[in-house]
Amino acid sequence: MTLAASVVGASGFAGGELLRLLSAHPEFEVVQATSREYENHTVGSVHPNLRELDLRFTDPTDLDSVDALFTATPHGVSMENVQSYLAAADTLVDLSADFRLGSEAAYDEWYDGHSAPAYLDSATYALPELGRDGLEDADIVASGGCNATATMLALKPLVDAGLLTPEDQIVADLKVGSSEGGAGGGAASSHPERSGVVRPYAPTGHRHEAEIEEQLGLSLSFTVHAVDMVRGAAATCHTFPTGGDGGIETPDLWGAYRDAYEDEPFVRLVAGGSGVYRYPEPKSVAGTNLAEVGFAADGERVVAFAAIDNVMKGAAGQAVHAANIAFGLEETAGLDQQGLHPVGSP
Amino acid sequence: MTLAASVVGASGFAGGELLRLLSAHPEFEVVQATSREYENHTVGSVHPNLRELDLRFTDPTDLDSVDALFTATPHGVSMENVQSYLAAADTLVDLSADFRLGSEAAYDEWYDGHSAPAYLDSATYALPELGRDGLEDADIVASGGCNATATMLALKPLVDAGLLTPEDQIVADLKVGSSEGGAGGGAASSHPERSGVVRPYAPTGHRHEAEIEEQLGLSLSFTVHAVDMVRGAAATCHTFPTGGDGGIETPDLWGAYRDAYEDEPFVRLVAGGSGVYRYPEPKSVAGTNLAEVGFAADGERVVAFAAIDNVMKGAAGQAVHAANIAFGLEETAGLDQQGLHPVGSP
Amino acid sequence: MTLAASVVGASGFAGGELLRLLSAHPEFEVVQATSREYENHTVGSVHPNLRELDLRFTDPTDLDSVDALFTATPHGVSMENVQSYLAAADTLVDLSADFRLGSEAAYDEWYDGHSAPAYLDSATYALPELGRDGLEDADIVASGGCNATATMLALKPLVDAGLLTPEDQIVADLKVGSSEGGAGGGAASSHPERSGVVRPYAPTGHRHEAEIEEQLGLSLSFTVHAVDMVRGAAATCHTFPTGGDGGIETPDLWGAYRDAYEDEPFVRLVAGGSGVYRYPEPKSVAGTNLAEVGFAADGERVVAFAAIDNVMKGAAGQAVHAANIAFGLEETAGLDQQGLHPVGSP
Amino acid sequence: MTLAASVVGASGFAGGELLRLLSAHPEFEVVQATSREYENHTVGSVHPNLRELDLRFTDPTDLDSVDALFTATPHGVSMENVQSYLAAADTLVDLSADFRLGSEAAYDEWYDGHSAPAYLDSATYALPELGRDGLEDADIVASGGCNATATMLALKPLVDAGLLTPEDQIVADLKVGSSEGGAGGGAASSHPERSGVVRPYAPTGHRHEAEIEEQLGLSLSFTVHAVDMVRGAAATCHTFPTGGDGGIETPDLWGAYRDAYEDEPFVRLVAGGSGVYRYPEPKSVAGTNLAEVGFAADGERVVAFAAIDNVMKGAAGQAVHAANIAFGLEETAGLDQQGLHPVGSP
Amino acid sequence: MSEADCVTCGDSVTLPGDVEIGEIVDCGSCGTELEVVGVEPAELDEAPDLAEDWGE
Amino acid sequence: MSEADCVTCGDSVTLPGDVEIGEIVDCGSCGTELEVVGVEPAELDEAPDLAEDWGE
Ligand SMILES: NC(=O)c1ccc[n+]([C@@H]2O[C@H](COP(=O)([O-])OP(=O)(O)OC[C@H]3O[C@@H](n4cnc5c(N)ncnc54)[C@H](OP(=O)(O)O)[C@@H]3O)[C@@H](O)[C@H]2O)c1
Ligand SMILES: NC(=O)c1ccc[n+]([C@@H]2O[C@H](COP(=O)([O-])OP(=O)(O)OC[C@H]3O[C@@H](n4cnc5c(N)ncnc54)[C@H](OP(=O)(O)O)[C@@H]3O)[C@@H](O)[C@H]2O)c1
Ligand SMILES: NC(=O)c1ccc[n+]([C@@H]2O[C@H](COP(=O)([O-])OP(=O)(O)OC[C@H]3O[C@@H](n4cnc5c(N)ncnc54)[C@H](OP(=O)(O)O)[C@@H]3O)[C@@H](O)[C@H]2O)c1
Ligand SMILES: NC(=O)c1ccc[n+]([C@@H]2O[C@H](COP(=O)([O-])OP(=O)(O)OC[C@H]3O[C@@H](n4cnc5c(N)ncnc54)[C@H](OP(=O)(O)O)[C@@H]3O)[C@@H](O)[C@H]2O)c1
Ligand SMILES: [Zn+2]
Ligand SMILES: [Zn+2]
Repeated sequence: MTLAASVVGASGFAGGELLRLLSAHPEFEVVQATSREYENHTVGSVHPNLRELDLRFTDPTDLDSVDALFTATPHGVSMENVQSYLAAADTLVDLSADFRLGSEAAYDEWYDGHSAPAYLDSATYALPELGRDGLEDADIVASGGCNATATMLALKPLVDAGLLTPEDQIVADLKVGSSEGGAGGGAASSHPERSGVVRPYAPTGHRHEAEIEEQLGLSLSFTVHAVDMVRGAAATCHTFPTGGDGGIETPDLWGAYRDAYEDEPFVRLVAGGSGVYRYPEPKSVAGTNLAEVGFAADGERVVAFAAIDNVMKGAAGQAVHAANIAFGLEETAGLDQQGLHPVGSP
Repeated sequence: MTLAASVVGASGFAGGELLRLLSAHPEFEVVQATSREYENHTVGSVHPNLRELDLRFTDPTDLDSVDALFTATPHGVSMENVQSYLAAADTLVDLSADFRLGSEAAYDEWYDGHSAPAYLDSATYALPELGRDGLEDADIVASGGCNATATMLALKPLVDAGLLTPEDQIVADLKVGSSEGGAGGGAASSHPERSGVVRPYAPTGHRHEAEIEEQLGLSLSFTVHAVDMVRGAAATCHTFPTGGDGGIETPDLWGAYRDAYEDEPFVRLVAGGSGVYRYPEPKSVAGTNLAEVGFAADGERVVAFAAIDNVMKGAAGQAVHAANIAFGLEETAGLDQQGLHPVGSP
Repeated sequence: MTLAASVVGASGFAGGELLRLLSAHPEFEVVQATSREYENHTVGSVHPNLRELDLRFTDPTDLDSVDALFTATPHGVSMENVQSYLAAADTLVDLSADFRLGSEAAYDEWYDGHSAPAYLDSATYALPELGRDGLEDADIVASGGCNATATMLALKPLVDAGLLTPEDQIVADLKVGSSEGGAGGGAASSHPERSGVVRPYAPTGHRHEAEIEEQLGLSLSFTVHAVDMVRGAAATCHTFPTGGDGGIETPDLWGAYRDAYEDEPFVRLVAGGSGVYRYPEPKSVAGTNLAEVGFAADGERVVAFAAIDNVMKGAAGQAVHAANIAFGLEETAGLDQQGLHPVGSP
Repeated sequence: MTLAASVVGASGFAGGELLRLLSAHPEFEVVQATSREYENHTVGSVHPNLRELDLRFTDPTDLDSVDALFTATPHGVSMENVQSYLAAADTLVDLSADFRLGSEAAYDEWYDGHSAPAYLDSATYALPELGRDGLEDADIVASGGCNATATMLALKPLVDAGLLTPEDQIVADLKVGSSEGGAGGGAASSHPERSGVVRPYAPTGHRHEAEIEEQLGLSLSFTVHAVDMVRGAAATCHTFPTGGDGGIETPDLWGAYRDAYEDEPFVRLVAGGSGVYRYPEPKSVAGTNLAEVGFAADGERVVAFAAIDNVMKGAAGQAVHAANIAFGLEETAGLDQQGLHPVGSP
Repeated sequence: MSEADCVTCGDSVTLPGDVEIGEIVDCGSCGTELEVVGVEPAELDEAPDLAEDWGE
Repeated sequence: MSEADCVTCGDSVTLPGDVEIGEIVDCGSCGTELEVVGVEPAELDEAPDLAEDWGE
């Protein structure tokens, strides 16, 4: 079986990664890759890693019929075009925030409302580690936000084990790479200004809080820092769980994290141990769909860590993973990229 | 007046920075710079920025009499040698942790005890922004820890203003550069392993908590991450202050931070504003003795930020600042280095 | 058919990359991975990208019989042990310089002689783009040096086309990443000293000149600079070819480079064009076995460029490529890793 | 004596550095800093290192009378406005290429002509190490190009000593930081695309060749590579000098370089020696007006190196140095910044 | 090849065939360095940690 | 304090007062590591270089 797939927003960072994954995927075949700016140019002229791909960008308003349409466009574009996207495809896999929240009210609160609220019910949130329900045969698959993904993967085992309750204090302190800003960028993302930074860019009130609240039932405080890497998001979640009976010890945590993830193909537990790499690190998973997840106990505090490649597990990889499930394919199909060692700042 | 000064541990990172500062200082003259490994070699063979300095390393056991002896040695060395150091100098300015805590008991709890506890009473903690009392004419000046310095500078205004109380929850999440590890380094600090990291290296229980508790009367949870820069320490302190009456607003915070620092020559407030640089950033202060300090209000949470150059404000600059006070000099003498823009990852 | 393979020096950078490639290779199965320092430790404790591999390091003096033995040890080790290595394996694939040169005399001139010169005749130089002769069924496969590889790939088309002659002036100016130094490293490779450098580390007389002279019949001047990346070697070869009849124009060069490489699966031509990526760049090929090769004409000068990942095409990937040929496998088996975009400094 | 100075193009990288230098200069006082985009904004909102400066950007068409007007504008602006600039100032110090070449013909050949050729005779080229003649009391001081500066400082001693002749083959291979592109930047200078590069961006025919030919009488081949740093330009000049009598040895080179530079306050010779830093490196001079210059002998080849901070010695520092001479001040006034060790990628 | 439980995470650690008392292995699951304190049956204890010094 | 000439660059090197035969100093000008091979009068020779291995 070969499934036809197109990518809208294919000249962007998440869109380019979708092309990388889909073009090497055993079950998908790329039909169209859209870009308004680079229409008619080869895909390789924008994404040098794809120079061998014999494919040119096309106009996003002229979509062929496909099995799966992946949209990696800025917030607002896919809600605006959802009708025509669904007309062209059996399944829409959207990487933006446009279908992540469950209700119009949530979009009113966290964003500037929603222009196609009728479609929200057809959408299924797509981080498979949180549950596969509804993904098979979904009309709209809403791929999760990168920072929310890292944070939720770090926290979910504590919730599942009943250690962390909705009342507990949680601070999520994130460190992210420059590719999160997309290919557009602005003055702040020029190399001279963005190099070497530890820069609080969303000190408070990050929109990813909304997703996390809906998915895990937790409310938390978010602070995001830009650091000097291109790919990667690392979440350090400082939690003060009250759900256990008494102090939480390391073996309890191992139990909770194993219970949550032992059958997950894309989660790797890293917590303590020896050598140079003792906790989750983005550079160990760069280019892969893996999430490294770990923890450290500190009296009443449990620090939960997760590290992902924001363009992969945080975007294109997660979307392909969800699409694999939606189409009943092997979950890991096309997602067996290995990490590198040594590796600099990927 | 010219004061004679020597540096023990001058081949290290903090020691090299002391040489940089003291050799250009209007009131100090460098007499000796010690290194066991590089004895007889020029200072410039280790510190390429000091090639013009006509000075060779000498043996640390053979110290001339000076006004001020600066020690930038690993933990344990200055407590072991304090007697001979004080014999050689009127004032000992120690950059290690050996005289930072007030009591032998504290060293038993946080370190492996203290070998010269009788001298602890002669030592004055030296981060001037916390108070100058006792610095003038101190026998031993105990320069603060770099991570503690950043954290305390971020939090002090909240304490002074009565907003933050000892019972309040505080999480300090730090991001630090590789020079914090000193010139020795190990496998984890080799370029291939250390490049591009966001690496939790002290996920819990960092010793700097002790200093902070003694100085500010706060207890807090510390997590330190290595990131890809050489110089710099950035503290993000997530606090939940209960000391105010009701919600804390941005103008209250401006008031508190101005009250605390308006006369401080080395503190720069950065909180919000426009442009690319809206919160404290280590790269803006690299090479200088400045601390950038700022904050953001988020409902019940106040996020307090500070960014310093760990080798300057976090070590050698702070020590020279304290020495200036101890000897009755202009506080800013020799500490007027400017930051750079643009600048990469200094 | 599954071929048994072991790696000596598996805790090093090239050895770790061999494990990455061989463990995912469709035809090889890893039997042993040796390390003296990490004996009994899991491979993942050293190479975090290989945590899923269920393999522990073993002692290099205790080798099982295998089809292929890969040695990624420092210069001198494989010549010392060649007899026992060949006793354990049908084919020895050596990544060091020990079997690259053709004669004992060459080792006397460029190195400190050779301790097993009798085996030099059994060795075949292994950069397949220079020729596959002798690789099939070779006893010893001598994988090329990383800097020589980049340089030769840049120059070979000019030689083949008769443009560049042995008398012509050639300057090869290289820029290389820190992984070239291996996992051992020294003071110069610590993160604080090695970050942000443009450092001439082999200003003259680099040993790779010997390989190039033997393989291409050219003599050239070499200068190698360390720059701030982990993986990557970029060769800029300034040549003044006299072999053509009159001025060399861009179309001539396209002709020459296409002739040389059009059937090569691992060479990508990049020369001019549009967009951000117009000439060979190491970051576009990081993690892959690809070499980007290109050129620019400048009057009497032709600048020839090549960029590779030194750990892949410059070491482990080249070795596996050669082993694929030696064992009559598909040339690209196990070597289909894709590059990334965007990507920082891999 | 206090001299009034203004900076046109003060929101740019070179202009910001001029502000940094002039505001701390003992003899100059900054009157105006122009920016069209940031008119009325504080200087610190663009240059975070200058937050303490009480100065706002003004409109460049409204210039007060000053002693010195520094222009750090893109190519073309100062030739267009030279008349009004000279009306406002006794001395115009231009950092662009607009007055560097001696004749209109040269601008026709290398640029798109010149719109105010009558003023070319009033201009003096301003790299003081090449000669101070004409600088005192110059009307227009034409500060040199950054890449030309590095290259010429490397080569000049060989020319002076008669070793290098106009007929000799010279290849200059440069590695430069992202600040050379100015604050404007484009897609290629975004952090994700520009990080970790070794990118040939001017493979041939760089305009700085023109300057070098005029100043040193040499013709050479230029290739410029972008590497991952913000500040810095490193020139590696591969030369084949025929002017000596027989082989050139290291002591000859020491003689030549000492003769050329022993009285120069801003040149530091680094050639061989021991330790980590053996040849010129940009990171050792970042933030300073120093040039590190060195060499290595290799048979018939002499490799000449120079490393500078492009924003300082390559732009603002060189301009202030020349202005000091033009106004009869101490040459080093305002230019005593020290380098840092350790330092990352400044 | 014998097995023993990791003292940190409880997972079972398969020991290399020829491992001797006093040798160090790491847990394949949590990475803790473990000292072999018994063979037949195999027994493991936490190895003395070489704490990294970050020197601030 | 005695002086001797550097064998690489010819500059004069001022030796520390108590320097002994066999000790290593570097030339303050070119940085070459020099072995003290004589005192009164001071004499210097090139020190055996610890060549850096870059391992490719
Ligand atoms: N980057 C990440 O780490 C990440 C992670 C998770 C989720 N996401 C989400 O993925 C989406 C894309 O992010 P990105 O970082 O890849 O952004 P990006 O690099 O800026 O790419 C955006 C793409 O959308 C296209 N586009 C823009 N407006 C369009 C329109 N009106 N109609 C059709 N195409 C349009 C652009 O190409 P043309 O203008 O040429 O058409 C471009 O290809 C965003 O919603 C983002 O939130 C990104
Ligand atoms: N790096 C920072 O950011 C920072 C910040 C705040 C405080 N500090 C403190 O400053 C001190 C130095 O730190 P660093 O980073 O500069 O370390 P470093 O680079 O490792 O330098 C240590 C220095 O001490 C010398 N030394 C070591 N053992 C000695 C002994 N027994 N007697 C005499 N000298 C000895 C070493 O030289 P020889 O072995 O050649 O004699 C070297 O010069 C530490 O206590 C550290 O906690 C550092
Ligand atoms: N790095 C590159 O880019 C590159 C490129 C092309 C070729 N190469 C060549 O590949 C080889 C390895 O380079 P590398 O960078 O991977 O070096 P590395 O990281 O230093 O690794 C060397 C490996 O050899 C082992 N080893 C050392 N001495 C040994 C001995 N006497 N017997 C058995 N094993 C020994 C070491 O482990 P234990 O000490 O634990 O046994 C280690 O696993 C070198 O010959 C190098 O020239 C490297
Ligand atoms: N960067 C270097 O390393 C370097 C080295 C040597 C020489 N230079 C030379 O220095 C000059 C400036 O380079 P840069 O890198 O600093 O560039 P930049 O960062 O782009 O700055 C250019 C400045 O010029 C102003 N400007 C542009 N057009 C103008 C106009 N028509 N009238 C008045 N002001 C105008 C801009 O501000 P507004 O648009 O807001 O007015 C801005 O402040 C160039 O000629 C460059 O070749 C630069
Ligand atoms: Zn375990
Ligand atoms: Zn010398």
